[in-house]
Amino acid sequence: MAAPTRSTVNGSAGHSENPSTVQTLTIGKAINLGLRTAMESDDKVIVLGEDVGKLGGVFRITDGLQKDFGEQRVLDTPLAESGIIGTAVGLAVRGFRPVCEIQFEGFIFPGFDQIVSQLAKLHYRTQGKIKVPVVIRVPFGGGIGAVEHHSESPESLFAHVAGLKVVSCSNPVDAYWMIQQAIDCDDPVLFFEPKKLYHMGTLKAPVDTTVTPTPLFQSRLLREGTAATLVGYGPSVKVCLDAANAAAEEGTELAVIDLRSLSPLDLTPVFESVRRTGRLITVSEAQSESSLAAEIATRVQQECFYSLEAPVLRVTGFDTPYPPAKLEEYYLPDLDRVLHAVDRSLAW
Amino acid sequence: MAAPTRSTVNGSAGHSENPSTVQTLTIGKAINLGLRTAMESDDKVIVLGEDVGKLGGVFRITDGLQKDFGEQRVLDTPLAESGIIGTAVGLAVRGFRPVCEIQFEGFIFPGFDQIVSQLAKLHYRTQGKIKVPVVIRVPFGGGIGAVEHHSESPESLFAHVAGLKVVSCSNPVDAYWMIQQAIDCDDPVLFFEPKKLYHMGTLKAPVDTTVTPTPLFQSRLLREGTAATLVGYGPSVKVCLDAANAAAEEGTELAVIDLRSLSPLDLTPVFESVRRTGRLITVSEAQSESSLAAEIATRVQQECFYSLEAPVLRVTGFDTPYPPAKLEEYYLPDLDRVLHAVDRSLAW
Amino acid sequence: MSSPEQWAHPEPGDATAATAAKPTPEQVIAGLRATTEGGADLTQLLTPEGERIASPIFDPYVADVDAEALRELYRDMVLVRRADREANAMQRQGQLGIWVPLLGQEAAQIGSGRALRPTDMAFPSYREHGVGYARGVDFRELLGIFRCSDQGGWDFKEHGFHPYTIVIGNQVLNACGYAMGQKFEGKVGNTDGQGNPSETDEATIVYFGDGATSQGDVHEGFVWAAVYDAPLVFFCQNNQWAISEPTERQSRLPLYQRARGYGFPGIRVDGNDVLGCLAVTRWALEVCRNGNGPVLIEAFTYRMDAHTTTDDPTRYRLSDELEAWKLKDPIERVRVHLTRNGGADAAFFAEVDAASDAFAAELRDYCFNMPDPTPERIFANVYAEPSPVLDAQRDEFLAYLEGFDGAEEAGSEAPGVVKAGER
Amino acid sequence: MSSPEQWAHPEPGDATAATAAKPTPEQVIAGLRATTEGGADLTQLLTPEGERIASPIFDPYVADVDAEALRELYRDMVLVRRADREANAMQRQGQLGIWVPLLGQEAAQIGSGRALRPTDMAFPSYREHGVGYARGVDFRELLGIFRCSDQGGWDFKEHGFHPYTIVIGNQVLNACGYAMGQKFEGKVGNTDGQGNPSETDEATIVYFGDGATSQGDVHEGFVWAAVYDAPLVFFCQNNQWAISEPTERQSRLPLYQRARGYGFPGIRVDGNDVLGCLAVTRWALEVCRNGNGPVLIEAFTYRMDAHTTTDDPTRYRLSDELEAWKLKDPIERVRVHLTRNGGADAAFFAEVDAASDAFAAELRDYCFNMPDPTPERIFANVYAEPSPVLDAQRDEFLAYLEGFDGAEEAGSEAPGVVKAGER
Ligand SMILES: Cc1ncc(C[n+]2csc(CCOP(=O)(O)OP(=O)(O)O)c2C)c(N)n1
Ligand SMILES: Cc1ncc(C[n+]2csc(CCOP(=O)(O)OP(=O)(O)O)c2C)c(N)n1
Ligand SMILES: [Mg+2]
Ligand SMILES: [Mg+2]
Repeated sequence: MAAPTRSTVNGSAGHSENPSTVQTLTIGKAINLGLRTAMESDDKVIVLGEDVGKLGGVFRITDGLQKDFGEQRVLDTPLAESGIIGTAVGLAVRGFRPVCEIQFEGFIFPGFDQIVSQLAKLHYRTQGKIKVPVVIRVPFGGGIGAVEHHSESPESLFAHVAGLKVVSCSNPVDAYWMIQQAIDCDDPVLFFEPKKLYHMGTLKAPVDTTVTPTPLFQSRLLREGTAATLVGYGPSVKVCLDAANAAAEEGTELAVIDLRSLSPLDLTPVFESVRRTGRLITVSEAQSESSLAAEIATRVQQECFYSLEAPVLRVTGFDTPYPPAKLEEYYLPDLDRVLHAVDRSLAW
Repeated sequence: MAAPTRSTVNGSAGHSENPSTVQTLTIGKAINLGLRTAMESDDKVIVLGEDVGKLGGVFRITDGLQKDFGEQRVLDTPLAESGIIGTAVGLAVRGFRPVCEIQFEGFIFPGFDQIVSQLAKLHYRTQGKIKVPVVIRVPFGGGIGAVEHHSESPESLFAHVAGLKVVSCSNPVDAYWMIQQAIDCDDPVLFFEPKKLYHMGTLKAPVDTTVTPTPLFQSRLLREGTAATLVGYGPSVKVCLDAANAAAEEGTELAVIDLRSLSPLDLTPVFESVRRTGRLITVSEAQSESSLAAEIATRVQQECFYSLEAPVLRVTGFDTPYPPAKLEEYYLPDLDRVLHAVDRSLAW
Repeated sequence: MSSPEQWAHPEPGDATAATAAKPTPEQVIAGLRATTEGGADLTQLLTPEGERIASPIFDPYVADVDAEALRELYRDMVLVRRADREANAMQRQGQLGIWVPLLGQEAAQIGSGRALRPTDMAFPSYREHGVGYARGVDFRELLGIFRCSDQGGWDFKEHGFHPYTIVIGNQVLNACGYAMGQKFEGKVGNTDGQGNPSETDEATIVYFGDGATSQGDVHEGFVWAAVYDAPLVFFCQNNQWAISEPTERQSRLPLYQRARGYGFPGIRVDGNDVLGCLAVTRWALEVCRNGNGPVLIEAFTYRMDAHTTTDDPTRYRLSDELEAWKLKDPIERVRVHLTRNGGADAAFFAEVDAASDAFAAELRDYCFNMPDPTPERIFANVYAEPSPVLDAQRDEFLAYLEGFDGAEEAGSEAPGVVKAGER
Repeated sequence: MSSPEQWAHPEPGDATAATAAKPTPEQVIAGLRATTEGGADLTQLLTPEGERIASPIFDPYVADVDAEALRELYRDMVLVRRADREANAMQRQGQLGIWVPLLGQEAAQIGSGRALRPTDMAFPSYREHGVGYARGVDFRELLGIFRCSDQGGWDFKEHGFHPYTIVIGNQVLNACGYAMGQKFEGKVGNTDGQGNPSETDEATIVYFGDGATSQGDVHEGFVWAAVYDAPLVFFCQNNQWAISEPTERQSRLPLYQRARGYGFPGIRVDGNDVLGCLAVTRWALEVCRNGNGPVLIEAFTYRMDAHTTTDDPTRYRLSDELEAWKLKDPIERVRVHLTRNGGADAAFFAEVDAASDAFAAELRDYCFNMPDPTPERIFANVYAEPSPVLDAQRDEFLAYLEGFDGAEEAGSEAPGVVKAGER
């Protein structure tokens, strides 16, 4: 894949000449295609979760897979998340590459113990004798007008747990490639999907299935800038880009970085950008306290101590439970709050 | 309680004149006495957990309580942590003030879902109509030469979850008071106990049961300093104090703050100290990535941006699972690693 | 091998014959979905045809249910169904974010809900609007959750109706703790002095679905309640589906038989029979109040609508199934029974219909006029006691918001690289 | 009301009598702890007195066990016990951080472990040293965990013996997933062409304790295995105690009866009878290999030592209990049987004793000479694929450590406010 430039804002690399290898897809359809491709190329890849079969999952991300791959490759499981993760671990020990779907991020917690105590530690415990290439797909984030437990952003909890890798996609091209790379990875990967963007037509992008994708654990500079740097992931990338566009109209150039990999962090592009701009704003929907945003800030203040002209600021969800959705427009970081933070940073 | 000064290093306030109200206790015995006192003064306080009855818990912290308060106040529960927390929530809805013991921090995860989805959110969900004054006592930290899951430091995970309060004690006086204050608090409190120090004779201190204790959610300056500030909690406080003592012998005065409250954070003393010293080192056994230590660093770089003469540095456990205990002396922050960080900070 | 019963008992001798003990799909279904009536063990007092079946065991529990009482149960079910349909329609009109219909489960919810004493406590899942109604919760108060204006606003103590729980299974342990508390407070196993059960004894009922039985929390609730003799009725509404998954995905055996492994009674009742549900629940509550520990009730019923308004059941189930269940409608059988036995006349039915229309209109009116919460609500009641950090966050955000108002009011530009609100 | 059986069946009629269905403590104990032999349903082939009891069902499963085979089982048990005692002693001497004794559970572990084929997989908890031994794991390799030098070093694939799992119940789901994998790969329910069960069919066995049965994960394992017909033997060693809690704290009913609620066989075997454990486990594995799904075995045994070397059982149990169980020692009954039936002579027993001494000496020697891991190990294998962040952390730390070496070697002062290592 060509080095990313401003023209690849949505992660779409230069198009291939062969139109049959290019499909214009939403994020949701891109993940679906990525799953299908992975299942076709390795029959050890199996999909399991609640309602992933006939229904195709409540978001239809696994649509059509059971029909084509059968009930032993796409499992409608009993309703219990510890069971989903715990059996996936055992299947991985047996040599499978299970892809679990958690219906909504708020329902991952019954499986938290298996994730922390087994999935994250088996490889370390056995000094590499057991690999657990399990992918856990987690639709996350808010903005869909839902009831409790359907709009949260728990990714920081997983980033804090050693032994897990955590990624998030923000556009169809990444969605298509990253899910396959996650399945290919010999480590357990938490794969956070921006559910609000699944079927957003305006984010549709041409996905070329023949190019060489960016490595999974690399972040990506989407936009150069001089005034300040914005860093986001998943649904926040769009917010950052919108803010940067708005600022650009006023003549303020903001750099935007899509983190993509939340653990391990690839902050090199962030450091480089901050050294130029002197200012950083992290954007995420998650609560701020003891979060990934704090990790980024801490490492940036350490690496770029003499470059910073203002403290790293965070624009996040508040340190409250996710509120009733009628209030989510206030709760979720938006263009205004990001720009407000930019103002504060510039005025420091 | 008098404002803490250097003479109250271990949290012990000036002694009362009446010797019968003063007992010299280890941290373990102080918690035991605090529990007993709370149970005596409110018969809605009940203790539940695995082996807390006849055995008195594997660390003997509940020793003698079942004998004196009976099997309906001190419950040897079935072996299931979701059950312990989930029933405690229901007992609290009924009007009880349950104190749960989790045997070792590594076994809290089967109960994580109940903590995150019910315990933390019921008050918010019902706009205050339901209070859940549940205390979860968690022996945490390493240094006891144990097998896996018995030496971890998961406190950051709870600090990240809105709706929970998180505290940790580092000395017998705090242990005695803080457990009672936690039980008294109408919010759910995660109470992290430094298991390595439970029975450490050298930490014994006179506990005066008649003084007015420091409020639960306040941090405490243990030692003034000019060169740099150290902040720790639980088992790390001792490490910080040892480091400060060693440094003092060389003429370097390090300030030491016992955080005590991990959520909500009371960073006022930290900000004040950093404004004087210009340098901060956080010390904790937990993994660093997306941790409480990062939260402290982030907020300090924001509040004290112009005072900092070096970036905030963290001395923590590494971003790995807890290693085989033969290696824990390397894994755990110690005096040398703290002083090494001080050196780095001073040399910045 | 006619019944899945055999799996409940070790039959070592069979094992040598390959797959001898392996159920065929038909056997699984025979046990789980059973006959159209729910299998041989089904307790039923009122058939789909409106016939009253005598039950020596359970008749005493509904001896007081005369025609008037039955009319009230009928009215409850009609009102609740009407409200449910109205809410469903309002969701379609964008007035609610989502709706979780109870259609088809009226008898299970009204029968069990009406069996409770005011001092009892009910822990619902998220579909128990009928139980809430029976507990005296204003149906309108249930709407806030689904309008996404609140997360459950009713007074749980006044009504003995705990907030909804969305994470599958969690409430079972919470209910168990509550029931343990009732026991610890001495509220079970008492007599009134004349040797009769005490009027002040209490019990708890907890609702969950067929899918929920797979969750660890439900199991732990069974373990705890059994060990502590908690006065807890486990009320499982087996509506045959957990979103798109039929009960076969959760169990080989009928769900009420789960109780066998724990050592407390498990019973299957026709969940579309309001009288049966009332009787069986009253019995179970009595077992609990008497100090005999928990009981599991499986109410064999059917989810006649989608899982929620966002669900599309045509993707996973056939319409025959729905048609078959329509013949077992919970309301219709009571209407037939009342009519045939002279328990009610046309005027009564007309009156109930009118009342339910009025009820729906009120609901509609309330919903359309429901005020949105204000941003302060985001920060309110996160804690019972103050959190200075959060308070600061709130103050900062509210000040930020005020900046917009000010900017708009004054017509002046908000400061910054882009004007606030300009997007 | 002589048996707790009744709780497994709803008896609505009884409910009106207050507390009628409530078990007395004696009844609970009768069911759970049962007679000295474990209750009426106990399967036993060899009595504590060394008598061989005929069992039409299970005899075929041990038809091949002649005197020589029995001597080997005896030898296994003696060696394993000797190793266990040696490890216990080494813990007392500070050579191990902790030890988890298996004393008293030799028959359950050797009997079940020897029932497995090399291609089967066993998922232990943390006390299954005897199973590990039977699976061909060098006993010395088990010591690293307890010396805290490693977290389980053996080759799980070669031995068909998964690493230990310490978080109670977790391994049950992991084992279930593994067994599902065996099934998905077509390794169950095959015949060899002549209609005989195939030699290549596989099964999985998972070990857990009485206390573990309360955990949600164990329940979910039961649900999953039943629904997927997973070839999984649930082997519950009921050693009567979960640290300080007796089985009554976990269940009203005997644990093997848990299976009833899920629809697969549950059976209680005398866990101190190596022949019985071998036979029952072979049967259960066969059920699984044939594609009939899971089986639950409760091996009724006794933890004759403390929970671990840090535990003090005198705080919670009476020594009578231990004395009573000593009469049912798993090794002694085989010795008596072999002696009475001419299956072994004094020379054999002397030879086994000598072999076990040698085995213990080897263990001791190995343990005393076990090298400590190096600091690199902290960072190794956290991930299968590289993590640059962690690599940097490692490099920085190792460089820091080298600073010490350098300082010491050169005799020069380490830089800084306090000399490194000076405390
Ligand atoms: C722990 C958890 N996992 C997943 C979900 C998503 N979910 C909501 S309802 C449902 C199906 C529930 O089925 P059942 O228990 O039969 O109850 P019903 O909806 O049929 O009343 C699922 C999977 C959830 N709410 N909680
Ligand atoms: C989830 C979890 N909670 C608590 C513990 C601490 N613990 C270790 S062993 C044990 C008792 C286990 O009893 P049982 O299942 O009967 O097995 P046994 O030790 O008797 O073999 C407990 C509570 C743990 N390891 N894991
Ligand atoms: Mg259902
Ligand atoms: Mg045990």
